[in-house]
Amino acid sequence: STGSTTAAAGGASAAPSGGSKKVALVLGVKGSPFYSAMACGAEAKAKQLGLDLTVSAGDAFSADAQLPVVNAVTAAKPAVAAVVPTDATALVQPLTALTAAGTKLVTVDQVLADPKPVRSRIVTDNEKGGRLAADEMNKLTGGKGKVLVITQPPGSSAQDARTAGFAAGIKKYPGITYLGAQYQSDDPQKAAQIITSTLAAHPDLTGVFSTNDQGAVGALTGLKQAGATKKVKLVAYDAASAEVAALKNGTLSALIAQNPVQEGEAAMETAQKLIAGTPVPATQLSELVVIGPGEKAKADRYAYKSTC
Amino acid sequence: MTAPLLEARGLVRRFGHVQALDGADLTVYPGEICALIGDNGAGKSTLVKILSGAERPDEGTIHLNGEEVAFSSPADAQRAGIATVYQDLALAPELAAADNLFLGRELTVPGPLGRLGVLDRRRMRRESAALFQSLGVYLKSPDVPIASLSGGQRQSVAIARAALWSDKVIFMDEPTAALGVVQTGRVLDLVRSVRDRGIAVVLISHNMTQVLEVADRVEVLRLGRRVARFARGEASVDRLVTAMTSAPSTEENAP
Amino acid sequence: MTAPLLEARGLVRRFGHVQALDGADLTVYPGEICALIGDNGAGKSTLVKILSGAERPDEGTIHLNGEEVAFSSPADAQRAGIATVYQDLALAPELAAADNLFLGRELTVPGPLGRLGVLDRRRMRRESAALFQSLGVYLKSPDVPIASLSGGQRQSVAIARAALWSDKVIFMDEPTAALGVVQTGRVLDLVRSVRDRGIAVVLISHNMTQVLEVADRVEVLRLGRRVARFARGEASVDRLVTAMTSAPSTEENAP
Amino acid sequence: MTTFTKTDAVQVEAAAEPLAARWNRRLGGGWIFPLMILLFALFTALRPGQFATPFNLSTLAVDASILLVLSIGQTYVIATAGIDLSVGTVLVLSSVVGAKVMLALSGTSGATYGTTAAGWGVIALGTLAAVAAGSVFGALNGVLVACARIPALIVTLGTFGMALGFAQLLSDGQDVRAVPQKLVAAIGSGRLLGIPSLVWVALAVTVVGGLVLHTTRFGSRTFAVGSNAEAARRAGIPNRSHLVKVYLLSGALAGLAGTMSVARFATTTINGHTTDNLSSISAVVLGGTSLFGGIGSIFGTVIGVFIPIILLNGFVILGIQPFWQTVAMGAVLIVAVYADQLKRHAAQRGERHRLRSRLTRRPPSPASPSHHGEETP
Amino acid sequence: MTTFTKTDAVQVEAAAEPLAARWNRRLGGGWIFPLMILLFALFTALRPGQFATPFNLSTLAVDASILLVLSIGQTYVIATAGIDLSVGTVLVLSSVVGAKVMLALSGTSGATYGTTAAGWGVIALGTLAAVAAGSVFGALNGVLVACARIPALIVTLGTFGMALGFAQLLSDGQDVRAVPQKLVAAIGSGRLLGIPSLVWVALAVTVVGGLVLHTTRFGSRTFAVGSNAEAARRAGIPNRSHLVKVYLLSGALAGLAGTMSVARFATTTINGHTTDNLSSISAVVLGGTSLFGGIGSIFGTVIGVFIPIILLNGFVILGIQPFWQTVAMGAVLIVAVYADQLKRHAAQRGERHRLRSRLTRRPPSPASPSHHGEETP
Ligand SMILES: Nc1ncnc2c1ncn2[C@@H]1O[C@H](COP(=O)(O)OP(=O)(O)OP(=O)(O)O)[C@@H](O)[C@H]1O
Ligand SMILES: Nc1ncnc2c1ncn2[C@@H]1O[C@H](COP(=O)(O)OP(=O)(O)OP(=O)(O)O)[C@@H](O)[C@H]1O
Ligand SMILES: [Mg+2]
Ligand SMILES: [Mg+2]
Repeated sequence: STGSTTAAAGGASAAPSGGSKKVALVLGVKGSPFYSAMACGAEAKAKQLGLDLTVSAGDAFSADAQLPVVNAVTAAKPAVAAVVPTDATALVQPLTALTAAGTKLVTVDQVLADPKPVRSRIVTDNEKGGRLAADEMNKLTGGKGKVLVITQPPGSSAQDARTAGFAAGIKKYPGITYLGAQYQSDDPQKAAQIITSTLAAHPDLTGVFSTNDQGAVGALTGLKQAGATKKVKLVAYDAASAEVAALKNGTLSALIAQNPVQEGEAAMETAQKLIAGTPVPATQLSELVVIGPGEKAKADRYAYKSTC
Repeated sequence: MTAPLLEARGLVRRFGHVQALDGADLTVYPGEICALIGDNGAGKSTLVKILSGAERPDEGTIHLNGEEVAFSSPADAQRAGIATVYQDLALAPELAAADNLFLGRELTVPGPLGRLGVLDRRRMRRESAALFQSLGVYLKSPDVPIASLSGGQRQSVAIARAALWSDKVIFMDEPTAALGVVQTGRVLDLVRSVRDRGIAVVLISHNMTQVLEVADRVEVLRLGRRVARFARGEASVDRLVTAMTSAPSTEENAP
Repeated sequence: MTAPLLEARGLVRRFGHVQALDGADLTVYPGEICALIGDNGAGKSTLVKILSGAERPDEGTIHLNGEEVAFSSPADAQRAGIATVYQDLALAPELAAADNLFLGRELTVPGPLGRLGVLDRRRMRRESAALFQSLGVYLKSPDVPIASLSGGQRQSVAIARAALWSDKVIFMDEPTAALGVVQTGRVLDLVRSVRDRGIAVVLISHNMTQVLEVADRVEVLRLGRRVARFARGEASVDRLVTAMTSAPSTEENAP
Repeated sequence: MTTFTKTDAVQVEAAAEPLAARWNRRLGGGWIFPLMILLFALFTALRPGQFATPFNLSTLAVDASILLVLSIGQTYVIATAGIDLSVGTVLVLSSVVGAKVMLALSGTSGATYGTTAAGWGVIALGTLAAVAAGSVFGALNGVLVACARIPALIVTLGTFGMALGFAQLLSDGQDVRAVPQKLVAAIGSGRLLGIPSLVWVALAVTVVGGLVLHTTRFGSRTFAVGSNAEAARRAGIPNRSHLVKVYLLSGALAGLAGTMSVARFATTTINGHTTDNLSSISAVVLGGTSLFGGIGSIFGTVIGVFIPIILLNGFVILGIQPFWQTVAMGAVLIVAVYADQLKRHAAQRGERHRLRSRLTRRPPSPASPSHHGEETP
Repeated sequence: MTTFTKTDAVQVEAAAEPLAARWNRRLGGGWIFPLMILLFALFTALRPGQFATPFNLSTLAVDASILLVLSIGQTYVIATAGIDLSVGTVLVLSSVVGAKVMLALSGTSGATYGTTAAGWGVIALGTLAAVAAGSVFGALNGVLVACARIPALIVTLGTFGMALGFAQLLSDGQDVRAVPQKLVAAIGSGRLLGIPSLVWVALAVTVVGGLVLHTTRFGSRTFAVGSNAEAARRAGIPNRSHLVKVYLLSGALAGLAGTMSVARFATTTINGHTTDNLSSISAVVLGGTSLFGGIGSIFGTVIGVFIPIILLNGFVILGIQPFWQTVAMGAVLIVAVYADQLKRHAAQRGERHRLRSRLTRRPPSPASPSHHGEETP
């Protein structure tokens, strides 16, 4: 299903914010490198475009933490809101309320189950990311051995999609035994513990895929602790500074990187167009790149930064 | 003398390897003040707790009005007309005097709301004020939390509570231990006025002068056993102290 | 009589709108047992707390050996040779008797480790055992937590603690309130043996018989003021009760 | 020995001042209510057209509703001197149970946008299932606290993990996405007389909870058990079963909140609600309920729930950097409790002092003498 | 009136049994140690070649090291009848401060691959900064608890949020880019005499912490303050300043743990550590330290830290479904504390009973009579 197409006409819905340049960006969670980089990109772009941007986020990456924030943004009546919906279903109703109050909605990074209120969505294909990781894993391990996934406890659609994509992708390679997923609830300590424990049980482990940066930091530590950085290939999502560093020194084999800065910038450009009444594309795909072993320059280019 | 109102025979209670009661007996007659004395650790409080349902005996029998009874909870004993003023005062400090008075037997409003448990605070306040008045207890208001009352006032509330819920026996475990002379006098007057209503009072005290002054009869406990009984007039401070402290023997003075 | 050891004059202490002390005086002579009596709420405990540094007076002066002193903490008063057995027993129930005895003044091993605060448990245990022996206190072991001792034993530990740290005055706030006859006797013997070491004891009690038995002198507090003083022999139960309860007047019997 | 005259005794019918004090206690006392008014006034003054709008107010109420239901149960638990760390994950477990039951009963979907066409009967059964699941965990907490006498903090920390684990096991880690359309439309985002349905539910729970706590035998026994459990037992109150009921109530309300959450989000939220326990505890304590039991106020809890929600809302509207919000929230909690303490302290210095020292567990002598002059004739 | 004979008095030098009891208490008593042995034996029996290998054992020790350092501080706090919910976020804040300082001091990078070439001087300064940052928060906790007399649960819940907020503000939500290579190599993954450096650090903290708690004046005063704060004050112990020191200690250890975390993970971990507070509390309580203060054991805490780590490790090795781990962890916590309680109960029924009723806050009469027969002649 595609969202509403171009949006010039959409201004008809009684917009109280006619000439206002107020834009709100609601991130998925406070204090994560990915979203900090997105905020950074958005802020720089907003300044350049002369938009009045406020950034906010909930305490946890979950609908119940984000909802009060979305509601407050609705009350503040910005002209455009760019939101990272933490749950595809749970945020349909509040975001519909947001647009009903006259604010135009752009979703970033994650998607909404019901496209009706969304003027434009900037998406990454997490499942595809998972499949890319599987392919990369196959390449790195030479198509054999045991691989493990480290992810967050289920419930986050992005993480779940990455896991599902990887699980589906890895099936294609009969030489690889998939050990399933273990959960680390954003806790690198636990991730490290899981890796070392798994190595105790499966000394022939050859690959680990982490669906986010916290898991990667923990997995890296666990591998280092076990002296298995050479033997076990680590593929991880995101390009947080620690991951980039690890890629550059070879302890981490490959990264599936998004481009949060670009996503932030795109969100602001879309907002600018919505305010100006210019048409915007219904769907904008943001970049998804695989950074292979030794691609240091590429890694630097895509590293998540909070100053831009 | 009339038939005993309450009679405990051969009560045994062990805590781990401590033998708190070792075949203790107690006899209470209707309408008397019976003093129960004994050294620290003699088992007085344990005996009282068993007779008021707060603890259970390992062995022994309890007869009330000639019938054998077994209390499995304080509520049981209260239903049988027994109430207790515990040594470690059993009041809820944050609740008001009136609420404490009716704790566990709250009055509810009449009708269906009452069946839902809605309290009749007006009536509880009214009744408690009346009770306090009839017992001669002065409280500024029945609404302030117990924690803000003086020791004597708290003791009075505990006694009033016991008087309200008992029609047979009230046990009082050292009710005057921390009270001044005036307050002690008041409490003893309270004890007498309860007795005069026909309720038997078992008074525990370490103050022999007080015991001699107020008790109709004295029972002496030692190492978890009754070792002596004195009728009014038979006892003197020396005899009581000797009974409490000398080597356990068979009972000396049956009244 | 000799010069007073401790003299408090015109002490005033208010709690909110309660006037606990209203110009209270107290005189203590060296080597005597001075009983301080008064009704509940007369201000005895407040007076004691002020004289032992646990509370501060709003007004008034304290002279020790003729010199004015001001205690800003219990440690201050202890340094001046004053120790206290509080009404609400001030012991740590989870600590052993020996640890309680040396609480706040722990003995450390000699040498650099001692400067780091390493405890000399052997010595503390040895010294406390010796102290308990010399005071005639029986404890199965100085190592069991206070919580597992009997009331009389706890009281003894508190008194031993005071005896250990004081060389001038010990205040004892109702030390026998919950004790049996035997234990009370022991505590009073303890009091006398402390006095015989030349330390003055201020004893608070509601038991007039006890006061008459043990005190060399009696001071009476009423509504936060000293209203009477009796020397040994001058006092009788009736005179004491009258002094405690009659309308406040100027002091009657200066000794 | 003086004899006392019976004319001392004066019958005092409901003296005005202590009644005021009692009400003050019921309202949570202290500075919390004024603080909320102040915050409200402040944000209104700064952003009149955005903060104090009907939309935003009703939004605030909806945002508060689920946490409020949890906090009502928590108030009961804390009034018994207990604590319930498991409310958030019990909510999650209950929502999974409820949603699964509704899905199973509504047959093979008919699911568009993840909703089913199930009717009110199915919804009622699902709600029942959710409440039952919550009650089971609540009762487990209660039995372990009351009968096994394990500290409530440990028990509910344990069941916190267990409930989450079961929720994940049951759902296989997948949120249940197809929930009855009627539930979402009528309860989750519907309105009745212009007021959101979720707010009605929370209001009903609050009013009933408040009435029960402050006017019935059950409530008065809850305070009694919290104030002095042994006294309550000796007064014939079935102590343990009362505690079990209180924890069960908290669990059942968490179950109800689970269904509310499903209605609101149109899905279960397995990875959410992890900090609901701390939020509800801080709401209850902000509201003047004593962590040491025996004292509590439902009205206070309501305010305690609203303060952080108003703060967050105001901060987002003002556009204050999110990180500062985290800092401010923590600071407000401390300052509010401190200010509250100061005020109470000033009001009744003596009582407070005694209470506090009791709480800091210097062994007090309850049968011990008057610290109030009232009895001195 | 009987006079008592001085021959009653017997000097008893260190009777054997209570000394054993004291050691039992120091070792955390109870069933925890046997439970750990049992788990160990069980997993070894089930997977001999995988569980009880040198590799896996050293792994377990490294996994425990950071939480152990936090839990040592927590033991002190809980021994004073307090609680510190802020340890995890103070760790995060300290790690950010430390890493920022190290980065700033090591000049314009030299940073290859996320590490800098900074020397030991810089590392020492950074560690100092981290410990200082932790200490500041610890002292803040202490002052608020001891002087403002706000319940520790509220204070540290507040500073929990504040520390996290400051960490995010300082770091802008981005983990610090580069940390000294020497720190990572020598401390984070290095070994000394075959034992990982992190384990040495944790061991040193534990040994010093244990010695201080169990053999020095500071430790004995910590127990005294927890057992009866008013008694401690009246004994001349500067109560408040002692409490401040204890919370400061907990904060400082969280700061040290912050640097350990940077060394181990080669980066700050802003989003991690949110549940460290509950983990450390449950470790301390599992280890036999009383939530009501006055009783505690460092050795017990060590075991309490290891039990969940062994469990998780064993479960992963056995290949048990992850969701069951969450459930089992909660259940073990409850069962272990319960079993512990039972054992102690059986051992000293009387004392336990009295203690417990004191803890459930029936107002006891401390000056009140013998509940032990010992004095009866
Ligand atoms: N901490 C306090 N806060 C408020 N009021 C207090 C406090 N301490 C004492 N008071 C008041 O001071 C008065 C005197 O109390 P105090 O404890 O000194 O009496 P007392 O003579 O020791 O009585 P008792 O014989 O009952 O021990 C009491 O009426 C009480 O109201
Ligand atoms: N809950 C308990 N646990 C263990 N032992 C107990 C318990 N209650 C009483 N005891 C033991 O039973 C014995 C009798 O205690 P009890 O309290 O009945 O004595 P008492 O005569 O009331 O003493 P007092 O005059 O000091 O109040 C004591 O020696 C005590 O050791
Ligand atoms: Mg007794
Ligand atoms: Mg007093």
